[in-house]
Amino acid sequence: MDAIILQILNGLDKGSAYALIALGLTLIFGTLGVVNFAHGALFMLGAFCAVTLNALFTLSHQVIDPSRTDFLGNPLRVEIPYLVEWFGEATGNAIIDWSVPLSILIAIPVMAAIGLAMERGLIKHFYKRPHADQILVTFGLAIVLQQVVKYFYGANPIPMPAPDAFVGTYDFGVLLGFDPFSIMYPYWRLVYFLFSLVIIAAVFAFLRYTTFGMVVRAGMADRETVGLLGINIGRRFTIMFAIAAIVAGLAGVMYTPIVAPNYNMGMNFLVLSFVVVVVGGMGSLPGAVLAGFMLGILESFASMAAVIDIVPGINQVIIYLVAIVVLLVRPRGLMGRKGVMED
Amino acid sequence: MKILTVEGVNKSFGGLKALNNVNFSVEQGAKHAIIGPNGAGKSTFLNCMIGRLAPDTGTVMFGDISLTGMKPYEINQVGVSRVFQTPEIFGDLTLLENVMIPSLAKRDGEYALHPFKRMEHDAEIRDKAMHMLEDVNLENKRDMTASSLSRGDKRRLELAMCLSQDPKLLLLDEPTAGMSRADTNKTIDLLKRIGDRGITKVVIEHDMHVVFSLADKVTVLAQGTIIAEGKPEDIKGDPRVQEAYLGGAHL
Amino acid sequence: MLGLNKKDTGLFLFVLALIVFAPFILNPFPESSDLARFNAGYPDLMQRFVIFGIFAIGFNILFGLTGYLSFGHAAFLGVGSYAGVWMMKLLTVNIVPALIAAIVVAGIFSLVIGYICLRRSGIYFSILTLAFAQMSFALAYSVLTPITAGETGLQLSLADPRILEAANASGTIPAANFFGLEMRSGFDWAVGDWVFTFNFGYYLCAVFMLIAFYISIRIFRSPFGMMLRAVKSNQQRMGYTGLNSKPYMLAAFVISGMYAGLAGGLMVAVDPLAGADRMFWTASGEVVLMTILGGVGTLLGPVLGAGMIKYFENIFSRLNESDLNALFGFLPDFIQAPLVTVAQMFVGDGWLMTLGLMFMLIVIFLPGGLLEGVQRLGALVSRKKKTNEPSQPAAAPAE
Amino acid sequence: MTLIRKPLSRRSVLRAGAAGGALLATPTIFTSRAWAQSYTNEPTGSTVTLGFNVPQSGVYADEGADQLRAYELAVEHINGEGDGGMMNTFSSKALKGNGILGKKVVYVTGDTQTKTDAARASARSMIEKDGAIMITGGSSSGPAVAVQALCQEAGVIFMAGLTHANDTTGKDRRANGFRHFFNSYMSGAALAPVLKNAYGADRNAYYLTADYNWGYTTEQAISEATEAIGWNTVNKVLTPLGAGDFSSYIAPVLQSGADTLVLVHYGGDMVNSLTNAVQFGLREAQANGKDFQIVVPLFSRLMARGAGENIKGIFGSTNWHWSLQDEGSQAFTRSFGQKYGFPPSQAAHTVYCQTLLYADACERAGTFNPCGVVEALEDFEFDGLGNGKTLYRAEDHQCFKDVLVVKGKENPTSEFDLLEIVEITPAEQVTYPHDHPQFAGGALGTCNPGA
Repeated sequence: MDAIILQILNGLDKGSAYALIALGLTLIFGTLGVVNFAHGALFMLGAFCAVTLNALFTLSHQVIDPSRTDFLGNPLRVEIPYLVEWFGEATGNAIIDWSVPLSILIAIPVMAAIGLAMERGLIKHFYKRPHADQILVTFGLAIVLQQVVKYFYGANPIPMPAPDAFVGTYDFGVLLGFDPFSIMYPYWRLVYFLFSLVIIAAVFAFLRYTTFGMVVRAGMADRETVGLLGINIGRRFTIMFAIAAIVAGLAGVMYTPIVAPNYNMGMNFLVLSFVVVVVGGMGSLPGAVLAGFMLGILESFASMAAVIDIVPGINQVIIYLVAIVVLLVRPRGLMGRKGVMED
Repeated sequence: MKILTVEGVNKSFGGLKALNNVNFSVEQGAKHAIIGPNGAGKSTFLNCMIGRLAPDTGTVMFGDISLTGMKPYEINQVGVSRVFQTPEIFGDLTLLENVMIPSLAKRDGEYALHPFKRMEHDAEIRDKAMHMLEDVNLENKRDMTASSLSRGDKRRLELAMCLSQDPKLLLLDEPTAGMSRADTNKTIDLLKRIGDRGITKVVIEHDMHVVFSLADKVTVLAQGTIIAEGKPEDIKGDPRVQEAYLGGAHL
Repeated sequence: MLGLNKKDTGLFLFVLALIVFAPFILNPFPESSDLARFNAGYPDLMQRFVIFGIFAIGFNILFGLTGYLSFGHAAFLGVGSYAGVWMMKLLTVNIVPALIAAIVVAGIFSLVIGYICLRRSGIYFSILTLAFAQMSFALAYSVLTPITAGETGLQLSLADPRILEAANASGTIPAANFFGLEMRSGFDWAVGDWVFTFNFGYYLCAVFMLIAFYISIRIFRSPFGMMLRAVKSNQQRMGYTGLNSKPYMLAAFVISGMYAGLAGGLMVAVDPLAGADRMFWTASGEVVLMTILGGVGTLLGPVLGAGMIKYFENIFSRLNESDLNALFGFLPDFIQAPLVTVAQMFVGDGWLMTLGLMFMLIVIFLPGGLLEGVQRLGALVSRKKKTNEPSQPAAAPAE
Repeated sequence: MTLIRKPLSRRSVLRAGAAGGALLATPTIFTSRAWAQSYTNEPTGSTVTLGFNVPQSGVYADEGADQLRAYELAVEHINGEGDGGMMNTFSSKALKGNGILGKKVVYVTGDTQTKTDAARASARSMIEKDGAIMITGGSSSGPAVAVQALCQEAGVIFMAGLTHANDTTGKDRRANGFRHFFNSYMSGAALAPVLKNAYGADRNAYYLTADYNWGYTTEQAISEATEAIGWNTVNKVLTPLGAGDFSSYIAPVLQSGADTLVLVHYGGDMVNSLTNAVQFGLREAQANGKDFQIVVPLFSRLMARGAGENIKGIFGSTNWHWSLQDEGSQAFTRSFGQKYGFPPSQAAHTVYCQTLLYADACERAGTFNPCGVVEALEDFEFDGLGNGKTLYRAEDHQCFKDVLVVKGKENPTSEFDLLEIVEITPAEQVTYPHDHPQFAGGALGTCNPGA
């Protein structure tokens, strides 16, 4: 029982990331009709917003410490961050410590700008082109973005610790009446889960309760009709693209303490999140979220030792297996509409 | 002899009853029109006949074959062809190819996998296709891609595609919708000409001019129910029809 | 000729000439010049050109004609490779059984997967094929290690039974051959400062590519090919025309799967190792890119696309800083240094950047792929020649 | 025209022709084996070409980059430039600083992408196009085994880079291939006694193993070694490569009754699984009345950097570390550090050694002929390359040398100073018979000079 609760927790967490990425993908697909293979790259760029801010915070100048030596036997140069120098040890280190959450503040404008630039500069010209062309051009863009990041940050994962306040684990086992240490769950992962719920809720509320959202939803249902009403749907769609970029970026920022970011992290998520979107049903936002969490939890269950013992390799293929079964049983995914992307 | 018999067909979408216990039959060789106001269920009715939609209840018999539950290609193979409201053609293919495909389907059945057969050697199909294009006056455009045609030409092409199969029953869904008067008249002439080949036709139409030029029998559908049936002249005068649909204005 | 019309015969002869003279065409630069590093006329890369040409031609029969975008075609190539290596391990290093097994096994595999995936269309079909391929990859990499040798790749070893061969007492694994002719045999021909390599493995693969290309022309021109194009154009209409598109689709899927299997078999024939990596989704993506890059639905396009991607992958990725310095050596230092720094982003480990940019540029400016570029150039030239001829939008026949 | 069997080569042929002036005399010449070469890519000009085949893209790109740095350094030293590095401390003095056998060393590079196919393609093009006489490098066992087999077929020498799986010199060993790096068995043999000292003989170990060849052999090696000192294996779970988030594998560990977690992961997976393990509080947890412990069999400093704080206090093994105090290591670290500004990694060290060893073997053999080189390297004993007295064993072409057991440093002085050496396990302790079950099923075959 405790093992199952634990894997549900794990699945919710994994599902959060899937859901956030799939949500953005679906927004872009639903509003713009564009298959965006660069969406994983947006997730990765978000993560590197955090890396960059952390690097800025830890900009240092070198002080020579004659009492110690470096690997060549020269006096050791010690790096002192400017922040520490300016604000004192305590405040300076606290700012550095909180660099991941603080990155949200810069990630929003940066990702919005990237999203706008992408849509206006590139995607806009591909609305009427075949999906294959969209896939190719965004895939090309994803590669380029990756390579640029790799050029500046290298290929190795870069550790991004969570703020000290969130380091450590919460013992659900005790809370639920199991043995101590049976259901340990890291605080930051709980934060990530809650954070993703907030973002998902915000996106839905935005679409539901604002005029803007209503027009966009109408546009998702039938783009031409709304265009006939004389509403400048194109500009609203541009903004939607930026919002999708922000959602992906924030998902990336907050993910950094969970898995150290590297330039390739977007590609790893890309294929999976497409599977998520399709399983949820192309163009269905609730479908994307539902499928994200569902696949996350199933993936977690499939990685339990007891399950692997019964079906070896199931942990490697579970997502694809589920995708196949869902698509064969429900032709348009869990909540897909008819006629979307079928030709 | 009845070529098409529809009995007790019902079809609902969600709560909306689109067809309500429709009974309907077409005589061999007849030119039968179905008319009705917008939303009367005409297209739904047609779709139920050709397997695009499955009726909730009821049967559709073609001769003594039940069409219910058959796949569209099976229905076509027994001899039912259809012209759509918006022309359904192979836009990327040439006109000649557009007409050859139905001929091949007629001759070789629902599929024939001959990866190495050479098309230009199939004189029979080719000649027939050319002939059909001539019939609809499109022979000069045979090497153009179909999507580049005007709407009227597309419709004629589609007609040629259907005719090349020598169907026993031809269903036409508003064959002149959106056409200019001149084009409409040309199409009427064309359709009259096929009438001479003994093909049974069912036409769904909006334009009374077309209906009265083409049909020898008219069925009126309103709100999913048949409200009148008879010769065109009788229908013209039927008050129920006038009330439900015509409102006297068009006549 | 061979049942092709005049235009197709011309195309076929053009490809034949390309293949026969590839050793010259690919080695345009003298050996001692700095540009020699852009020469591509060595056996490995020449073999890759034609093998991936076969793969792309086959993929194009499915994607180009029917518009069904399979995102898992690399699985068939991988399965073909495994089948090929197993034949070489169990029977003989003569490549004939290996190739037959590769084609047959890939055919069966694609029949099963195609039967399931073709129940859906559009992106749902793509995701289904992707899912199957990724499952194949993941399992081949891990759980199926006893059959596939997993990460290392399946290769020949001294202890293999090779039951059709005489016992091998020497300490060397026999080389893959075609009735005694070793795949790696060949000769060099030096002309002045040029060296041209003629390799048996390459020419054998090239013969297969010619056959594959010929079959593809015949398919394109057959009623079967027309039906496949009809599927792409309007699948609904097909149904109402009395045609069952499923057998056509499945046949196209299996044919292209067999092409992939042949490519996989040839890969192990010239280099007897089958790695799971060649089934990874990026490998499937690669053949999609090759086809689109060259020109979807055209006969020649996929071959060009395959050549271009393989060229970049193999030549650009191997340029390093010292190569760049040598290339730009004629420039003054103050230009050379920054130029080398910038160029480094695009070569060596940055070759992916070049590839990514190239995709974007071609998709943006040449939606019909490289072949459209060639045609536009051709049109430009001919327009200059006869300016009085009225220009009209040409109906795009499948080339 | 008759086809003449000729293996893969060209440039060297041309150089030979040019040297003889024959090419200029007649317009066309068919070259053949009889005329040109007695072995693949025999260098006939004034230079000899080596092929450095390292991952430049993908997750091991940074290790590949570090290897390339070391190669450049080695080439410099062999050609007599720079400070000579470990050439000065190397016990064999055959190298004279004038290249190899008087020929200047030049090199070509390629990208393995850490994929077997790409690695082989890259190696083939180096051999066929560039006339490389030796291929070296790599940061993963799959490509290493694949390229080793290729070199065997083509008739050139393969000096493996970073490859740790037993198979490279076990079931997939080849006569033309040599490995300086240590292997899974050695990790187990070196780690077990240290673990026993630190954590006691009564431990229940839980294995998370990368689901591919290296993972299997390493898991087997470690579990056999630890079971021999009395540990109990609770469970072994295979994890997919590149899983990213390992939480669903890590989380159940505490419920399993295990008190020690062995992470048989390398590279990015190691960073992620270790980070996850620390996040899930395994370091602070108690199990079976003991402090929970984590072990990482194969450490790499470059990877340790990715894991950051999480690596502190964790045991693992490594082939070499720059903080070693012997003359060779210090000379290498100095020479590398002065050139690049940071200390070398173990990947850099092993490929530097391999290059020197190859060059030295050619000098001693007096030829580049692979069979001569093989003979010179087999049962070659040397010292001064940072791992103490070392033997290149003839039976499997594996180096036997000291293995380092290291621990994540508690108070690092710099971003490079992440590991501290706990013990230098002497070579004898990690030596095994060449037909040890973990290495069974392979045969070297005979050396292949190609041509």
